[in-house]
Amino acid sequence: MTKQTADNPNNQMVNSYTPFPARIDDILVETEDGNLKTFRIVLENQKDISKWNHVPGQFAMLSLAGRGEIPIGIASSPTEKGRILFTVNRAGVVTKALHQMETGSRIGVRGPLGNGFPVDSDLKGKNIVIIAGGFAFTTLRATLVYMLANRDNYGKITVIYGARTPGMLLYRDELKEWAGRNDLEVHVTIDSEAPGWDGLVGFVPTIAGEVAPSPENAAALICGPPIMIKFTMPPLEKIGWTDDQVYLSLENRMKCGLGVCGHCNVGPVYVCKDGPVFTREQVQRLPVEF
Amino acid sequence: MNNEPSAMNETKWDPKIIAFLCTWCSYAGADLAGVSRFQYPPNIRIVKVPCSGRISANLILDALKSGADGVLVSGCHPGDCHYISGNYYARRRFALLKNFLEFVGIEPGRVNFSWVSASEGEQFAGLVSEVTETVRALGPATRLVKKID
Amino acid sequence: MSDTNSTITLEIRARAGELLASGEVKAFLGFAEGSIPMATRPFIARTPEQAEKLVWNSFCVINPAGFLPEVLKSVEPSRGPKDPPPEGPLPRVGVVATGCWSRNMVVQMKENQVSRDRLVILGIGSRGMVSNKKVQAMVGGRDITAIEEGEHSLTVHCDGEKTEIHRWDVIRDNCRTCTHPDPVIFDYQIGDSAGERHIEDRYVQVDKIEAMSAAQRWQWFQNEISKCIRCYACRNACPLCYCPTCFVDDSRPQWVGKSTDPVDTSIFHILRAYHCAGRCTDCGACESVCPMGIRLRILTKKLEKDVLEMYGSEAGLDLEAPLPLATYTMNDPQQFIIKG
Amino acid sequence: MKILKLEKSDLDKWLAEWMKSSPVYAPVQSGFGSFYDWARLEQGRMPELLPGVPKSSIKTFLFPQPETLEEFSADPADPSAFILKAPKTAEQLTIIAGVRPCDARSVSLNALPYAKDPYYSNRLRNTALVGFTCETQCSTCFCTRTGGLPTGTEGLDIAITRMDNTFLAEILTQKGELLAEAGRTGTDAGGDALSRLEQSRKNSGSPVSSADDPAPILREKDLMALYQAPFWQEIAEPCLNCGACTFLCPTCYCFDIQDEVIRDRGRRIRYWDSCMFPLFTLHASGHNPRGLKLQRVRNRFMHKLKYFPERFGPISCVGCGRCIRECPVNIDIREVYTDLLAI
Repeated sequence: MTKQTADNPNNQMVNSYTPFPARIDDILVETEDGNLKTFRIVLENQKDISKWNHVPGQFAMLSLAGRGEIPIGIASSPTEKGRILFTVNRAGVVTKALHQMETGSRIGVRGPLGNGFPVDSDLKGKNIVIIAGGFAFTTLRATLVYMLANRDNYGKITVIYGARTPGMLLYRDELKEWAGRNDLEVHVTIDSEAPGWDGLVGFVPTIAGEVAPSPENAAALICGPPIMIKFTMPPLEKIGWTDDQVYLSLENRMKCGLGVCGHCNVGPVYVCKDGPVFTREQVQRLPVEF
Repeated sequence: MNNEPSAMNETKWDPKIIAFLCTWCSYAGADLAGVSRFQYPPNIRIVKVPCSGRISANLILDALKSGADGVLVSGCHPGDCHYISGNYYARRRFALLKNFLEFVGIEPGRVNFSWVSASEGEQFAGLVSEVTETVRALGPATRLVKKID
Repeated sequence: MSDTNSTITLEIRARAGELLASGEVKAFLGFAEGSIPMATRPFIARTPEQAEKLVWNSFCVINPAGFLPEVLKSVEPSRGPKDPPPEGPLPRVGVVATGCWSRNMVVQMKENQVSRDRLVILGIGSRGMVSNKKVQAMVGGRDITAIEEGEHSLTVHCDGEKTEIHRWDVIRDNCRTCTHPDPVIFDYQIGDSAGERHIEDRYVQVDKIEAMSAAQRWQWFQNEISKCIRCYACRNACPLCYCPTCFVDDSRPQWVGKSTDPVDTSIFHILRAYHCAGRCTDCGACESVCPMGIRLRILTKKLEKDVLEMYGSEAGLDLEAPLPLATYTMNDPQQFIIKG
Repeated sequence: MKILKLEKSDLDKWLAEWMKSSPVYAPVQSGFGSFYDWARLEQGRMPELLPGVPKSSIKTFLFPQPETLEEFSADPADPSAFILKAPKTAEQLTIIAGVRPCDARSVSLNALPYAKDPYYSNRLRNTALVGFTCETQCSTCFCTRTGGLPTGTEGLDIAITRMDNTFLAEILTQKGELLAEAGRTGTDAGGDALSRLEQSRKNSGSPVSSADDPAPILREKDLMALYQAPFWQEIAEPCLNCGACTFLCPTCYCFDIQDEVIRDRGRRIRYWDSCMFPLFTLHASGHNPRGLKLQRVRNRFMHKLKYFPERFGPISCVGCGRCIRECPVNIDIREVYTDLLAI
């Protein structure tokens, strides 16, 4: 009874658990504490490269054979061909090992996974407000780069980004470049006065209140620590923003990234499969388990 | 298959023994053995630790799990501990552990304990010879050795 | 329910009710009736009315000591992580305790997990608890629909038939060989003292294994743990296991793989038992809760035997004496030491 | 559908014939407490079928632990070092005999979340389930309250029912036909066999409908009303946070993934994980969204009884009663049903 009983389409089932082999092409230390590095990844196989297609806001599993996998938001825009960027905070077993790796090392990438920001549907034609705190700027960088590459599809774009200190800001070179553009409004802030800093000072919620972006035909994409999101909402609500206009990206412990293993559920939804991007309206209807 | 000489059998197996030595006495003893040119078998891999009291069951089992054929733990003689009493506490733990490992079927002789002082270079060489021979007689470790197939 | 057990049940209810009514305790930890035969449920009464749900029978196999740190915390006034502790004494908790459970509480006190002055202990001389696995075996693994407890017998209802079995024949192994059925510390005595017992064959299960060859012992150990599904019921039911991060959950370094690989499972069981050395009171909770019927107690019993033989110490009998592995003497036995 | 009539000796012959070419597993008595559990049959070792379910569920076969997801070389000199590759899977049929309808149903329920899982699909394809319908219900059985039936055949390839002193085998799938053929015995039970089978079931007093299926009712209930219900504290209070319920449950399918390396070889495995463990949801930052026992206990039941039906339709419970039987502190899912339905 070892023969096949029937011809099986299952044999051809795509194995979404197996990562694509990839190489670290470049490593950039982002922050002064050295805990955040951006890894530029190049897939090794041409067929994987041609298949790869992601939406800003999606994530991928970075796979270090022998250590494990971690879900990391994709920091590059699909318009940046030939490279995939991941900005990784050193926190656990895998990220620590990744931080010790060198250019040219082999890793694995599994993805893209989850749902990104609806850049080509709901967000099209809207005024966009991007609000980010700390190292949660990564997938919003992807989104911003994508929107700038398709600038005509969006109305006014406002970026509010804050970090603890100037040295903790991500993508500093690009921030300077964006600040110089006239089709973009950029507000970069740090938590408290620092020598050599002549920009904004204050927490992200405060700055958001001061900038007071109009909710008229607009959407806000907010990523940051939960406390920042919590305090950013009241000033926005005061000027008329509603929950369905606000997009958030949730985080939870993940293992499979495919909505199967059960780790990342928030009530009935899986952050990995149904998210990580949700509207605030959706999140408000869920248990607070993230 | 049976007629072919297996590669495994051809390569002569030589025991690998992990030795956890306290830095103050036993490691110094090992050092002295080297300096004094006392010959002993090259089968041990030394892990230097601050005190025999530092050696937990976790470390010993981890050595076995990772494929060590034998483990040797050595510290200062009772009364000589650099930290006054580390080896006294360790002695109780080791006594229980050794009995317990043998209770679940680990061969006597796989996990060994000794006291060697900084001046006992010759004794250290003798100890290593003895432990190596014991482990050699037992053959390659199989129990508690993790394999993936 | 047997007369002894119904008397004890009524006494527990009355005493717990009083303690709760007077405010002497804020919660009372005991057992409630389970939903199926041979099951009880650890139960926390917070009002005198709830105390009426408390029961005592031969199936109270969970060690309530394990719940104490959590219950004690639950009755404390809530406060933030940086708030200072409240002034005055913290609320107390009542708990039932047999010999082994009270000894576990002593161990917890020595290890600063609970404090004596926050407990009101209702001491019960134990007649031994019944092993549901032994009862199950008596009826060939068939479904038991009801069970009635007599003073010295159990009537098991199975397939519409009744089977009468002697209580002592199905008592848990740890209770059979128990030498201290009476609680060592208590505030109120419930029921009669069970008295000290002298047991000839206290270590009979251990002796049997010790008599085997190393290869046979390994075989026995592997056979036992091959059933393990790594559910950690043994660990979680144990009042000694309170580490915030258990060694099996450590990831840096990872001591044990998490699947049912025989080596990983072996190491888990060796280390779990070994961590209980000198602290285990043989309450039998680990073995009772094991869904796969692993004879876990034999491991801890071996350690108990060695600690008693080598250091003359039995866990939890003495509030003052240090734990055997937290002390030493100059001339502890060291025959196992190889002389270089 | 074909129905075959079998004597006891025919059944033994079937098993004996199957064993010649395939591994056959069935419940046999074993262990402390005389429980019975799955074991591989050998000639001379025949199954014993007591009422009720074996100790372990059949997810042991379809969702085994550990399951190797990928293998890799960890030898840096190897040009393909650290490239993960799924192991080659053998197309070998495994036969599980003596499967109860509840366990069989769990296979179809788990296939919902595992719809795109190549490992589960592969095992499903290579496993044949030969079931025995239940004549009696144990004190912990409650399949009729989950949408199942003691005589249900969902998920089975062959369903065998005892009728008086003979057995009727319903051949339900193509795989089942192959097995019946390979068994090389049994006679056609005749055209009226099905109606006789149904009549006999009716006469035995066995439930014939799962009218108590709570799925439609629970799907309609307000999620947050159930989530915030006052009874969770009381249900969770005695919980030890062990994984006995989840690991014995046929429909608990959560897993963890880990890498293992021994010298120059490595593998990525998956193995059972339990939402009862605090580690299940612990972030690397130290934050734990379900850090409290109450949250974890609630998640398990909510997943089975609300989240799963919202996503897939049926509840993720087949009423086998294993969790009730084995929970060290007697948390009884039937009480949770009652509580939830009362909201």
